[in-house]
Amino acid sequence: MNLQILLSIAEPGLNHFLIVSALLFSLGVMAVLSKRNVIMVLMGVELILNSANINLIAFSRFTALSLEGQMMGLFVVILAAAEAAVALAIVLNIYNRFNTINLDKISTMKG
Amino acid sequence: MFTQASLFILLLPLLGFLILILFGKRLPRQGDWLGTGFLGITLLLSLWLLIVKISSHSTEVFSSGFTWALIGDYSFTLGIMIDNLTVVMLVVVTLVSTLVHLFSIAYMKDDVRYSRYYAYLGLFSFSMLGIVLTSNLLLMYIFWELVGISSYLLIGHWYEKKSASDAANKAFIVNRIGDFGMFIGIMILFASFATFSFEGIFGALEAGELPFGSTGWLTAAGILIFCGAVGKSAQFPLHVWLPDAMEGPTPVSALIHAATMVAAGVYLVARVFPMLTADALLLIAYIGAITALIAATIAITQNDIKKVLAYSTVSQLGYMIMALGVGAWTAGFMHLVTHAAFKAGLFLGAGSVIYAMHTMLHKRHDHTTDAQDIRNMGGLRSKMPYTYVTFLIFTLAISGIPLTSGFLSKDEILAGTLAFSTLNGHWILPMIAFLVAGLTAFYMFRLLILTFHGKPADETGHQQIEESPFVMTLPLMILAALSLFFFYSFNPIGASSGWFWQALERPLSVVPEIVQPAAYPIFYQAVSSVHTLAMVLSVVIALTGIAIAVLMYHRKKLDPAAAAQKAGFLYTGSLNKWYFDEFYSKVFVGGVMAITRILRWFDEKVVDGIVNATAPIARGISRGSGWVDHNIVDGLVNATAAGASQAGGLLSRIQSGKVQTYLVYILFGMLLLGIFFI
Amino acid sequence: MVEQALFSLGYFLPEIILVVTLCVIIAADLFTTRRDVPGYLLLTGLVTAAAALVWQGVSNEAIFFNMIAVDPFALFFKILLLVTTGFVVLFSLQSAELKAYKSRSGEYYMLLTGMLLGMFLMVGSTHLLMMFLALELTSISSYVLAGFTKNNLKSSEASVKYIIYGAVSSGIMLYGITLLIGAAGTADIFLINEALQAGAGTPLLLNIAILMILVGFGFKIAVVPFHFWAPDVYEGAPVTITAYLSVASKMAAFVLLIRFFTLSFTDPGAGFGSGTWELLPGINWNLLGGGMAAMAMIVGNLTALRQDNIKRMLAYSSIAHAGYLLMGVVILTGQGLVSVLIYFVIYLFMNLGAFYVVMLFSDKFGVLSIENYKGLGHRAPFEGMAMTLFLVSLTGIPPTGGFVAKLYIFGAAISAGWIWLVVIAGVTTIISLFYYVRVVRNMFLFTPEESADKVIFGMGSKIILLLLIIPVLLLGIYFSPLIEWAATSLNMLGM
Amino acid sequence: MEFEIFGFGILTWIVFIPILGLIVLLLLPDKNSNAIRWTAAIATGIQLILAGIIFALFDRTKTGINDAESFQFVEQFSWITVDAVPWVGRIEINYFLGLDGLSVLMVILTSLIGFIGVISSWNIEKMVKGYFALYLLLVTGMMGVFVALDFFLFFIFWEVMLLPMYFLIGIWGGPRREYAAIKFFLYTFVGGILMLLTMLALYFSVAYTDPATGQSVHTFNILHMMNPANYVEGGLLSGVDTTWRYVAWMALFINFAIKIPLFPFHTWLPDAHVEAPTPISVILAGVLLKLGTYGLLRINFPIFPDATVYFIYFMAALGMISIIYGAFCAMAQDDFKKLIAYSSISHMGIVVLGIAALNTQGMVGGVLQMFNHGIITAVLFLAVGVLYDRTHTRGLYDFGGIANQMPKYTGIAMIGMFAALGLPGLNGFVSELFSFLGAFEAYRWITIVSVTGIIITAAYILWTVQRVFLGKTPDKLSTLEDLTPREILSFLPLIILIILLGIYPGPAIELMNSSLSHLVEFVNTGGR
Amino acid sequence: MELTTILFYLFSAVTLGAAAVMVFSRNIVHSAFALMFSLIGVAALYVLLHADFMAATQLLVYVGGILVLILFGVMLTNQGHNTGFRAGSVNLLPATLLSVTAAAVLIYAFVTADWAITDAEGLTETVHPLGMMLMGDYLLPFISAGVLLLIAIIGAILISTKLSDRSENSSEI
Repeated sequence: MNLQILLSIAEPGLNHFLIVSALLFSLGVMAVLSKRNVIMVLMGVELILNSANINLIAFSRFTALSLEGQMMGLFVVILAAAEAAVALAIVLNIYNRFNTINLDKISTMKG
Repeated sequence: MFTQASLFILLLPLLGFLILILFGKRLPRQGDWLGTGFLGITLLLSLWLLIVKISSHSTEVFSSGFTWALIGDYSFTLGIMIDNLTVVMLVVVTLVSTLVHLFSIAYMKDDVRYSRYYAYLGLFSFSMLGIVLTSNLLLMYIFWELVGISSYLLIGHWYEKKSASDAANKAFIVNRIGDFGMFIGIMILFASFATFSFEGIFGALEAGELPFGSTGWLTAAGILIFCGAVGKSAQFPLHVWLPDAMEGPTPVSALIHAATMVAAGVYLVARVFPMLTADALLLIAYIGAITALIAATIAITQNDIKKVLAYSTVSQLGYMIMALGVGAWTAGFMHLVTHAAFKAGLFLGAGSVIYAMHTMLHKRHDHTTDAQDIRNMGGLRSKMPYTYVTFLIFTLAISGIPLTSGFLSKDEILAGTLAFSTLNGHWILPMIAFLVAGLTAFYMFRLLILTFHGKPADETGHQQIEESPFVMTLPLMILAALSLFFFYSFNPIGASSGWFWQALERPLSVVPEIVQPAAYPIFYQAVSSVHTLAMVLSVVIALTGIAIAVLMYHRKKLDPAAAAQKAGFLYTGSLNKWYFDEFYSKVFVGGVMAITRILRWFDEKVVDGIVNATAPIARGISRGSGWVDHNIVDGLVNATAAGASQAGGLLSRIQSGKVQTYLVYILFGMLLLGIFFI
Repeated sequence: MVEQALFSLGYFLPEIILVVTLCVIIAADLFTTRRDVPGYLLLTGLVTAAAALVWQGVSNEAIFFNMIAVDPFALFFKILLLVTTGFVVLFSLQSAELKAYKSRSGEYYMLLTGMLLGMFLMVGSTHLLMMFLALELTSISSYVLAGFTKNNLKSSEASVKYIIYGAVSSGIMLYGITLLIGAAGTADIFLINEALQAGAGTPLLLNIAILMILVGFGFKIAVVPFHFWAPDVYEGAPVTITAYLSVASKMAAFVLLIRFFTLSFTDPGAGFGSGTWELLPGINWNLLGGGMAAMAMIVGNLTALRQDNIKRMLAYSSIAHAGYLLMGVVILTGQGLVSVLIYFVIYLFMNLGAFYVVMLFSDKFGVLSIENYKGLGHRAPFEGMAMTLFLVSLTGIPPTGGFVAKLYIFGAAISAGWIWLVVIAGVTTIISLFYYVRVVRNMFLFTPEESADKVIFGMGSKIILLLLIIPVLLLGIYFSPLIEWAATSLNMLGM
Repeated sequence: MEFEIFGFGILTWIVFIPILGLIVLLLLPDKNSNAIRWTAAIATGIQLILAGIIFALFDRTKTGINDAESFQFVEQFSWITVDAVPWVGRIEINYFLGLDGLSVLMVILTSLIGFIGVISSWNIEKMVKGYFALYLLLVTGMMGVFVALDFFLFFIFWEVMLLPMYFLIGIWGGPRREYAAIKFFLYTFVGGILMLLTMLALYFSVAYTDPATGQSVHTFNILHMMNPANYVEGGLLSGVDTTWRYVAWMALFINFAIKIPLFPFHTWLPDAHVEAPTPISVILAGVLLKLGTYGLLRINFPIFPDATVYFIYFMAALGMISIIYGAFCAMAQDDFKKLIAYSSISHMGIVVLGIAALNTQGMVGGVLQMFNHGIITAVLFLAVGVLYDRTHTRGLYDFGGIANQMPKYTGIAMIGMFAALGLPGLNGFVSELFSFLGAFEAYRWITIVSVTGIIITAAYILWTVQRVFLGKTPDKLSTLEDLTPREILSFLPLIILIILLGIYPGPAIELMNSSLSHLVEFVNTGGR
Repeated sequence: MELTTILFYLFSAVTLGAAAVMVFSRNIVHSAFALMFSLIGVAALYVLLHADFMAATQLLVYVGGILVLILFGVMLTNQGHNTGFRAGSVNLLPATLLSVTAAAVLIYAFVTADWAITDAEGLTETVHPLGMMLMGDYLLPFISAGVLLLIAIIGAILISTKLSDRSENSSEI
């Protein structure tokens, strides 16, 4: 019995991957919420997207979702790339305008 | 025929009013002849009505009416009714009114609003005739108010004087207070019987119906209707307006405040007498007695000739009311009639005196001396013989000296009160009545002596005084004649044998027996038994009063000043009219004004403020108070607005402009949503 | 497989036309320097697409292997989207703000086309991946468009805030989507419905997934508490884009929300429009949605009170309107959804109208602050009256369309028994009066300075305004065709 | 439809004539002020003529209230009809106009006051076109409310009045006009929202069976809402004496109470009156306030007889408070217009008390008081306007002795004042009398307290008369000129009505007698 | 313990550890490199999940593309080795709170969830089926993704390039 539990812990199953993804997600959230630098925030977003992708791939491996999971993962990667491109372009623009990329400095509009 | 004639009588003065108000200024002589002429016609018609009615239709009642409004199942009928009471009153009103019209031709001749004055007199006459002729309470109330408004207009005739417009306001508002009661009384009756007509109400009561099923409400209704009389007839505690009303022209005082309008209250009580319960009547009697006493005590110390007469009027009205209250219905009403003649005469006499004084002072360019103060007169007897003689007759009449009309009626009243006390034990009523009789004789002779006898206050001025013109003395003479006994009864010491007494019998009470006043036969018996006593007593007391006055002011045997000293607070109290005005202005006027101010404050600060509520608070709190100020001025002031925008401010502060903070919010928001709803 | 693809293409004509338009614009941009050519090209594309839509007519098909549905519901919104885009293009052609960037006008209209395409896909998606992709297509275009006037600091700021906020929201949404997919074992929303009926997933997991998905939707429709980006972005973005965001992208997101939630989570056994989300255990989702709607109405309207920048004020107002719309969704009856459809038609005209006048005034007078609107009504009477009409309509006072819109939403909520929500909606409507009327007041209750002359706007702008005014007024007085259209359009594939 | 002009019924014409005028007016050039004024005058003049025709043709015996058959000049067309589409069911909104004894007097009042308003607007110089355009729109709204029998239509007309009024006060008003305008707007809008919600709740609770198809159809038809048989099973407002019915009654009541205005919803009124230009004050007091009481009678009473009976004591008490409170507040004012504004609160309290009596006398008195008060306050506001035009002040302390300078004016104003005071022979008395008589039967003590209001009224009116007209004329007022013929023209019809109705109210009572008797019976029997 | 298990824990540790370094490092360049390791770790996890094509894509697109972009971004926005490299933190407390909560809730939910596990051991060959799917079921997303990329590229260019003519630049509002 104990051994089985031990084994089930040892044997990387769906939950193992999901837990990794959950942790990665929370790290991403942490980065997004706390880093002042826009690029750091964007990196945090990448972490979140990756964590979602881990979910998808894990589901495709362990559930009936099968290959579809991978398929969707693929699209997510593409999306992430597109988003990153645009985001970085915007960041560059911001840097040119504000001479800073600290998010908390970019707040002329509020209230 | 009767109804047509009386309608004609009613409407003729109205027509006069309309013509004069619209075209008065364009008529020759500003139309005084029109008003006087119309009234003269009504007088003749009334006299004819009186004679025909009393002589050949004495017991009949003529009435006619029309539906004024039809609401649901109720029809509101207005109509007129002619019985003996009506015809007598018609003559009184038209007579006095005609004489006053006549008198005014000279008295008011240079007035700026001469035609307006006549117009208002016409309006007044119309309203007063309406009261007299009406067959129901609603119309009575309508004319009641119209009388009030025409009296308002006449008192305020010289409205440039603040005192005049104040007096007019006071008269109307105090009357409204009385009318308020009357209106409620009418509503009680209408709510119970669904009719306003006297006939209908009395009929229902006779059939045993009661307002809201209780005699208590019946008493209340009676008293409330009596409230109207309290206002109009200047009874305690609403008597305060009448003396002030002397601000109006003197002929007006004669017409309205001596003979007719103030008598309307008495007339009203006489009209509704059948439905008054014993309790109501007792209250009425006491109100009358108190009024008579208070006014008489005030009158003895006044120095303004019109004020003395005004208080005397109040006092005499108290008499009448008291008489009705004790059940001496005929006596009370008779006193109304006799009093109308001699009091109108007194006022017109006073008017004649004032006119003479005024003319004299005007000639001397004296604008400081008061033309109405008896201390400035004296010795006028020689200069104004007609006025003096007539004034003497009136004074004798009001004092109740035999051979005058006043004696006839007053004697019956005194007998009635005495009889009442023997029946019920309310001995205080006859005591007051006799005391007041003495006081009346005293102050009237004081007035007469100070005005016409003795040395003139100002010798040089005295020389220039002239008798008033004939249009002024003629009415005095007519009224003096009417103050003699034979017009009412050929027996100089007993009214009950005269036509008047015969024609006007006390009506039967229609209220349930347990609350009925003493029945007429019982009462009559009691009166007969005390009649002689009362007569003797009254003459003795009157003569005593006269004697004291003569001793004090003519022979100077007694020093009025010393007497005043001795009387102490009684004197100062009397001089200051027992401080009624002061009390009212402090308590009621002040109270109302205070409520008014409080409510205004309440309205602007609290009611509006609840809505505007947080505006000032918000101003204090707000970080950007400039903003709030600005917007308060600009219009977003409203309460909710300030509160809401305060909330909006808080919310917009959350909007920090920092995108990561927003992200924190949304995640927290999500978390909270989750926690909250799971 | 090929047959299916070919079959699908037949139903995909409008989208194809849009793609072609997009390519033509890119090409044209290379060959011409005239700035308005791309705009007219886009207009042509829109008209052609509309024609294609009409030619296709009403159908009820799933195409591209159940990725996307072509149904009356989608058709309804595609038409609205085309109309909206048409107006926005017309605005853009006139905008002085955009004139400064004329060398980029090709990109501008191209991105607009891309956004429209994204929204076309959004309104039909029946597959989670497709949904997400369409959402992103729209978003990425709008991120760029928000920062289009890049010389304007506010515009740049808006775009960075927008993309950060958007990226995070969509990231969270994506995570939620993966969880849902994992639990259900499929990404097709019909199959998800079946799987949920079969009892897949635990309540906790599902609820977390939905909450996370809701973040994405909430972001797009700008509803509390996911609305924070909206004021800043609306203020910073060019007016035309603000107008577009506040109408079109909100609309598309609502459609997606409605389709996704109703198709995935209502129990077909209980019947559509039964007012309950049968397949979502654990959380009272109606109540949650109602709470969000209420908060949106309260927060949006209250915060709008304090705004001085008119674009920002309209941003908050659109948050509030999202609340009213969400109210129609969460009561989940057919009637509620029909009301949402009606609301959108009217909202489109009145909101676009308001933004158009804002644009005109900002171009002509250089004012965006409500304070500076003083006396403008006297200087530009027609535009001022038009603005008044739009604002009155946004408040919901008859006889304008806004009233009919509110009437239907409120009516649906009352008939579904959501009295408390309606009461909140009523109270907040009253609050909204303040800030709308404040603009009117500044325009008309102040007289302009002596030196200020009347300003004549071009005939073109008057015609555009009339095109917006007429529906707003007409729909306030006569609206039965609208109702019929909306009611017949509430016909989703698989419902 | 007994009377048609070009295929439209007389009511359509009377409602939309101002809109026609508005269109004509918009086509006129801005500069041509006189043409604009004449257009407005002609439009409202035609309205007045139509009102005269209505008065002549109106059948006094028909009851109306809840019976479609006995309404007169009925026009009923389907307006918004959506047939059996999915989800929303059948929708039917009718263009349904009609007159009964309750509304006919109000229609006459509106056209009269509307016309007089134009006459007294003649000297408006600022943005003439905008002014008259808004004015005509306002008149349409008011007229529409009085003739609409479909709740939806009623509501539309009700709200149509908001914006014109806002602008008329806000642009042409006094110094604090913005504040007053927004306050008016806000209060009325709050009421409007309450009414909207209630209207919707009613809509979903009421369905009548269409005789043609046998279908059960939800409806906005006010008459259908009065029939208890039409309430659907399980509807929010179905049943009798339910909490929701009370809530709905209350919501409507608050809406109407704001318009009336009853204490404590009255605070918009003094501000609005003081700031509004004279003709608008006239409209506001003359017609707009009546919409409140009219609404109570048209909607609250017959649709919710149970709740009406339940709350009636409360309503009477509010009427009483308004009477006394308004009178006291009026007494405290030293601004002439504000004084009249508060007196309106007091007088409208009498209306509420009268109709709360739930008997015919009270009801007739109340409705008559609506009419009479409309006329009397119109006179009073016009009177204030005349003085304000000449002296640019409204402070009671600034006047005095006007009677010497302006005798015609004084005469006319005094008639108005005395009518307000309830002097017999003038119309105010008649309606107050009937209101109180009716109320006394129902509420003894409340009425007794209320009647004290007439004493206070007498006090403040006389005090005002004294301040303004009596006394010595101060020097600064010695150059005042008496009324111009145009001003006299605007006063004259009102004064004549004041006197005529004061002497013989029969013609007015006749118009509404049978309707109101029926209404009373209808409410007292719980709508059965 | 099998090899896969060991590898799983190893790669997980690498992924999460590198991610943690990325998050908590104050040097943005360090962070960027940490991110690279993390992404590589994820790719390795994909391999463990038999998703070789995905792993390759991950490496190519993420490590080869996105990361380079990010590094460019870092370089372009930080001229010189000034303090700008030190990226400060904001909202530390709420961020920690929220991320810990997120992790805890998610893990709890995962552990308690009952997944319908169907072990697809046989899933070895992925490239071909994925390609087929791309041309079949996922045709529309495929096309859409193409448009998306086009838009993104044009958008990125639009935003990042300077405006050409001077007149436009001067119209700064």
